[in-house]
Amino acid sequence: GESDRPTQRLKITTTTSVDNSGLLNILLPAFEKEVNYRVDVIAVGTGKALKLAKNGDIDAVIVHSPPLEEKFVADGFGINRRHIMSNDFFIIGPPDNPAKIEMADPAPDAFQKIARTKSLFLSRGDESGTHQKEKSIWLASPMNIGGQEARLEPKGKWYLECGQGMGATLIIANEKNAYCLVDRGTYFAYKKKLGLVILCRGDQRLLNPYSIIAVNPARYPEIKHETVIKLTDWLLSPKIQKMIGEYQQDGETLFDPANPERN
Amino acid sequence: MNSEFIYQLTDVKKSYREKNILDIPDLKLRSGQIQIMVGPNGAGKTALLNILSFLEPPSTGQVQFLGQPVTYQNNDLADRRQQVTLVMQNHFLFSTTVFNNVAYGLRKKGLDPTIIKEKVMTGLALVNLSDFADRPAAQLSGGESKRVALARALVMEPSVLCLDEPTANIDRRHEESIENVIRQINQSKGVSVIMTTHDLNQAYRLGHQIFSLVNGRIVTTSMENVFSGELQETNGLKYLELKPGLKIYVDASHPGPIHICINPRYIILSREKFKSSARNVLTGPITNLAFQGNLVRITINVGVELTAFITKASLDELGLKLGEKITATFKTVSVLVP
Amino acid sequence: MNSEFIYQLTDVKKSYREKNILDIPDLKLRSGQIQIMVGPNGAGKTALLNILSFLEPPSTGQVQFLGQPVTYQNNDLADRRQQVTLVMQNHFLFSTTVFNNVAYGLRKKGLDPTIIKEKVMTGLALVNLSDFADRPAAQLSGGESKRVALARALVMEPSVLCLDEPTANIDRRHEESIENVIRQINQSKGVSVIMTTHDLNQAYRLGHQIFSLVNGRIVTTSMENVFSGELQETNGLKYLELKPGLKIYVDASHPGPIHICINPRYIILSREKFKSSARNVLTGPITNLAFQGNLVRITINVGVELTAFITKASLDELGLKLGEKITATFKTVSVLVP
Amino acid sequence: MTRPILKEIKMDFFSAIISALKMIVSLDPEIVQICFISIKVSLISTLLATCAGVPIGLMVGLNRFTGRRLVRTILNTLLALPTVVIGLFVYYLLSSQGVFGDFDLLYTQSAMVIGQFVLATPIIAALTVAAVEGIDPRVRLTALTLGANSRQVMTTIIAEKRYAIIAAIIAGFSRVFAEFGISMILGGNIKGITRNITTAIAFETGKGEFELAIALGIVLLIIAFGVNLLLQLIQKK
Amino acid sequence: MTRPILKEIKMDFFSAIISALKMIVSLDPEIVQICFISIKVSLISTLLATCAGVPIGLMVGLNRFTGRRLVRTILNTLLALPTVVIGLFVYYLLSSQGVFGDFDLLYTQSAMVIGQFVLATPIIAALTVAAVEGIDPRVRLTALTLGANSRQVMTTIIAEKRYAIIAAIIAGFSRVFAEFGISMILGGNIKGITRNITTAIAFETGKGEFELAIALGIVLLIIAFGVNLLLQLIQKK
Ligand SMILES: Nc1ncnc2c1ncn2[C@@H]1O[C@H](COP(=O)(O)OP(=O)(O)OP(=O)(O)O)[C@@H](O)[C@H]1O
Ligand SMILES: Nc1ncnc2c1ncn2[C@@H]1O[C@H](COP(=O)(O)OP(=O)(O)OP(=O)(O)O)[C@@H](O)[C@H]1O
Ligand SMILES: [Mg+2]
Ligand SMILES: [Mg+2]
Repeated sequence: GESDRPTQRLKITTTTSVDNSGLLNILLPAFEKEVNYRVDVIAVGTGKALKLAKNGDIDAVIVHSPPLEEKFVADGFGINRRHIMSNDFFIIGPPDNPAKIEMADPAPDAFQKIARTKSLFLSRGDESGTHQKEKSIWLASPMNIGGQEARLEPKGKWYLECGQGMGATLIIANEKNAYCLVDRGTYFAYKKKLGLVILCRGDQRLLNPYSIIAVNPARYPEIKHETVIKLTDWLLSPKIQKMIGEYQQDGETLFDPANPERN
Repeated sequence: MNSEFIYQLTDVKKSYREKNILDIPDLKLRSGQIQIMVGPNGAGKTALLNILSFLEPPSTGQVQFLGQPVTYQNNDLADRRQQVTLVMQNHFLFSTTVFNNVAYGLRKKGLDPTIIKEKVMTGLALVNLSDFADRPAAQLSGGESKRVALARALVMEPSVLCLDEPTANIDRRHEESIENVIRQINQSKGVSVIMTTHDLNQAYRLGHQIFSLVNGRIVTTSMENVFSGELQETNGLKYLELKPGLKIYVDASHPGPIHICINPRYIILSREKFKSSARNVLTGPITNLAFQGNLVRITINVGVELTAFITKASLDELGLKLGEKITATFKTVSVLVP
Repeated sequence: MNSEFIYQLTDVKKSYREKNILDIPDLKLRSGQIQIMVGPNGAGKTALLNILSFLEPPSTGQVQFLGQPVTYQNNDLADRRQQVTLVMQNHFLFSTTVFNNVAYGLRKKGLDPTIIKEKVMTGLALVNLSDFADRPAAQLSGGESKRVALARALVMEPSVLCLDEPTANIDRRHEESIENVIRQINQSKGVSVIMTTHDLNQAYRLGHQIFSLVNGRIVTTSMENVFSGELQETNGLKYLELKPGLKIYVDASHPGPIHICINPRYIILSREKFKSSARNVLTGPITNLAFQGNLVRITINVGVELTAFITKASLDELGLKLGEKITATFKTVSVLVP
Repeated sequence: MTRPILKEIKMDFFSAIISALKMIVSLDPEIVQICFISIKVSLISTLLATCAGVPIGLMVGLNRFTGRRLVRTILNTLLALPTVVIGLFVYYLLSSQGVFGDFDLLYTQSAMVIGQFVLATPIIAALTVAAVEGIDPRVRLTALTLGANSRQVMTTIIAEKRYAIIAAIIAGFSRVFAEFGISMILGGNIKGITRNITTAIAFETGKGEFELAIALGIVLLIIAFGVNLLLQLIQKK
Repeated sequence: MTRPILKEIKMDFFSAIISALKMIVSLDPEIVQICFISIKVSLISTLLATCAGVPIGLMVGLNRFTGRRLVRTILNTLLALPTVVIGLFVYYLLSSQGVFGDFDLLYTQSAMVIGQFVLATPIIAALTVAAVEGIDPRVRLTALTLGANSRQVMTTIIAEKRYAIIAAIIAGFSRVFAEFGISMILGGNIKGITRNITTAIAFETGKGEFELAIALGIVLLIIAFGVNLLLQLIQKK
């Protein structure tokens, strides 16, 4: 119960995809013992996570939305942003693939094919990391099908926004036989339930980097900054990085260790 | 179809839990009459009226209504209830206006609004509450409220009207006018009326027939002279001691607390005591003299008030006066123990 | 402190919306007596009892209780309510057992459970319901329920007991025993009793003082001979026509529907008609003769029933008998128009 | 793709009320649509739930049958049905593999109505039971003796207990109007089609737009207040 | 740290009930803890809300004061408070910048209790109003004339209307027991500390473990049933 655990607590938020993977449940107990701290993990979307951090209600965030992260740090809310791991996104869709996208297509090209054929596409539309990534792909120029001019906007009856988490989005896409962008972890978690298949993967633009950011102790002195630094260092230690790389669920690797160059 | 009788009850019993509160081997009620039921509190009068108005089934036994056995199936009851209306002892007015209360049953019949309005106003006039139509029912005095309940039943023009103490809480003037209304609907429209009352004078004034209920049983005597007490026995003689020294000898087998009734017609009045087989001989002054239909009702204070009926001829013969001492004589076997 | 009077009401009025239902310029009620209030339905009896038992404030005017003005502030009322208990006309039993109902007020006083038990059982015995302690209150007959409400008030041993038609729905035996209980607590414990009834005989049997309420006003006459009708006028003479040919001349100014009361003490009885200034002269047979305290009450059927009081001496003098024709004479000004 | 209000309002907590009023006054078409969807779906589901719940409540509350106490306890228990569970349950019925998959109802307002109906019915039923259980037995007897048939007895009982039964319906409406799980799972929060106030609130909350979410919550309360006022007017007639 | 049950049970829809029973029988410590947290938090918040809501309901339901109708409408409106909005509102109070920031209550069971209290109080109050509003005026008068003081009059009224008031409390309990938004925002669904049944259901749903979510929903209903039975026993005494 509550009583036999340390009363000092560190509050971090993480995205639902990380929480659902169960990775932190495997990693954190060792850290908790080491520093005699209880780590409370609160799973929320990237937007909400950053908001809670801005209000000083948590000590650190683990998120995956580089543009928002940069802004968060630039605005002085966070410090010590470190890349800890990554996975990647897939474009999935109905097996009959009406847009005829190919596995090796660059992501922007695949999206444009969907737009052109007005095939149903389901967006999370929730300003989450995944949604940020999707928007950046819509904005990028396709390489093989015309240039900037030919780029179509995601607008119209074929483009639906559901404003929900990844799992719910997958379920809706599946029911509607729509294309959508999905992260590796969630896709494998739902794979058994889905009729949708991976149609495009591997593009550099589909990479999904996760970072940890400490809340700026200059703003909120009550923040347990030292422990956050300890946690960050601990996560980046070779032993833990190795564990991250080896963590599997249902026979699938979910995360790649951090790219040291990014840090 | 034999419709001389509206109701024929055979072996009807009603019990709550183990307690038997009604036990009526045989009861026939004539149609077109005013029948009055009297009896002490808890005798089962309300319970019987609930059965007669088909609000509750008997626990066992058969009820025939207008010669037809009542099956206590839903449709059957709905039809019969259309013909019988009950004004409950502890009546209930719906939380709306007086008008809507009186109109209630007429509306359920689906009558035309103008006809309803007419009937309601006639009904309210009968109970002298014409000005009260728009008043919320919750704002009436006790007697006014009771009269609204009566009007509500009267406008239904049922074949049988059951009234449970219809004039309790009602003032003397209106009591009289309600009695007149009851008489009138009975005579002009042939409505059979079955009602209860604790006012014996009212019972005699109104009733074509009076019957008494004591401990759930019908007794044929009137309800004058009902006494209760512990049955005692001395020298093989059984008696009730109503007051110290005032004994009434009875012919009862089961000991314990009992009710007794003395039929006022079986009491013999005389100026002198006379020798006879009758064991009960009581003397006292006359406290009340009144006409009761063709008879004269005389109340004598023998320690308790004892009522006797005599004919007008006997009254003249005996020349009885208020305050005079007189002797009442009656036999043990004429004391009824229900 | 002047506690000769329990209540002194000055200029007390009560109105609902615009309607004035009570208008009492001055009323003093003596302590230690049984005071009986009579009057037609809607006269305001219940409204007055509600004021006397501090359940409702008057709309205007002052109430003094035991010589102290009542301020109608919360604390003040709580104290006074401890001393006055009311049994409502349309009483309410809490949905629990009979015992718990009777124990209710005692428990609120914080008495010891064994004392409560004792008092409750004594109270139930008073109304003859000792066996009913464990019955759910919802399962009582009308009269039983009323008697429980009475017992519940009696056990409170208040200084003032207000009873609103305490014996309506109650059978004759128990009516008598309840009257005895009322007399007894009044005599032995000095409880002041204020009660209403529609039974004038009961009022005469029980009351030290009787007062009448008609249209919200206190009238000093008794409630015998209350008639109502439309005031008419012919040749400057104002009268009420109770039946075709049966006129009662009155001295009233305002036309329209009115109530009138004729004080039975002001009615002169004679074998022959005699010439006098009295305008009302009515003849009919005697239908009832009874003792009423020290007086004799005589009812004459003159088309309606008219009641007169005479002394025993006059009775003997006139030698009146049941059925005899007799003449009633009374003056216009002795007809009260409240 | 403009969402002028939803995007631009950034405010501090205490100005949330003002922005809520602004939203209503401004009649921003997106907000209007969101509110309209909420009101429409909730009213329809409450209406249906009333038609089912009140009769059930009357039946259970007024009749004495064996197992009645059990039925009452079950009704009370169903009050605790989490919306997510109802959502999932109905989802299984409506999904393309489900029994009613052929109707293609998932992610439509009809699906939301079905789910909310399941939510509101036990509430209305259980509170109707509470309303009529302690009813004066004389109401029924009086109606019967004045010739009312079973249906008429029921309407009389409803009329006598109208305040408490309307309170039951209000509680049902409020519950579905404020619920979120069913709308999310069965409606899918699809913009312009099934996005209602509560899913919009959750959506804004997820984005970290707490103040906007609270402002939307206030809009919801203002609408609920309006509906309540309306019900009260009906009730008084 | 294994979650044998949460992870391993994979079932089809119709076996959800069986797994729910299995969960209960197996007494898996994690499930037990989740249920315990749900019960504890909900009972405490319902208790507090009863202490506040019943008196408020009695006050509004029994007294005639100006503005009473408005207060009643507001109470009814508050029934439609979405849990997310309550969650956010209380979040602002408890957040480190908030008025009560110093107590560090965010993401604790106390925070959940506070939020659920706000949710349940208007429910209990509004239904208490409905329960006592139509009460026979003779109850009050009889109590007064038998010497009861104001407080005793209230307890008498509660005793007379006990069924309807207990129904109000049950409705309040059911609402908080099944609610999710407050627990999520204020509790944070922290495993072992603030993860209760509904946030666990949402968590499993998010992972796509629908059957497990439904099974947890059934567990929730079974517990609610038990609590209801218990209340019924108390009520009968
Ligand atoms: N629901 C019930 N359960 C158990 N006993 C009951 C129930 N209703 C009535 N009784 C009992 O049945 C008996 C007969 O009751 P009933 O109401 O018929 O009497 P009554 O003759 O109408 O008396 P009253 O003159 O007081 O109205 C009473 O002793 C009463 O206590
Ligand atoms: N709440 C109310 N609003 C308006 N009028 C009322 C209200 N209560 C009573 N009345 C009216 O006040 C008058 C007096 O009522 P009250 O109950 O005092 O009469 P009462 O003398 O007790 O009559 P009864 O013999 O019928 O019991 C009646 O005409 C009644 O209609
Ligand atoms: Mg009776
Ligand atoms: Mg009265």
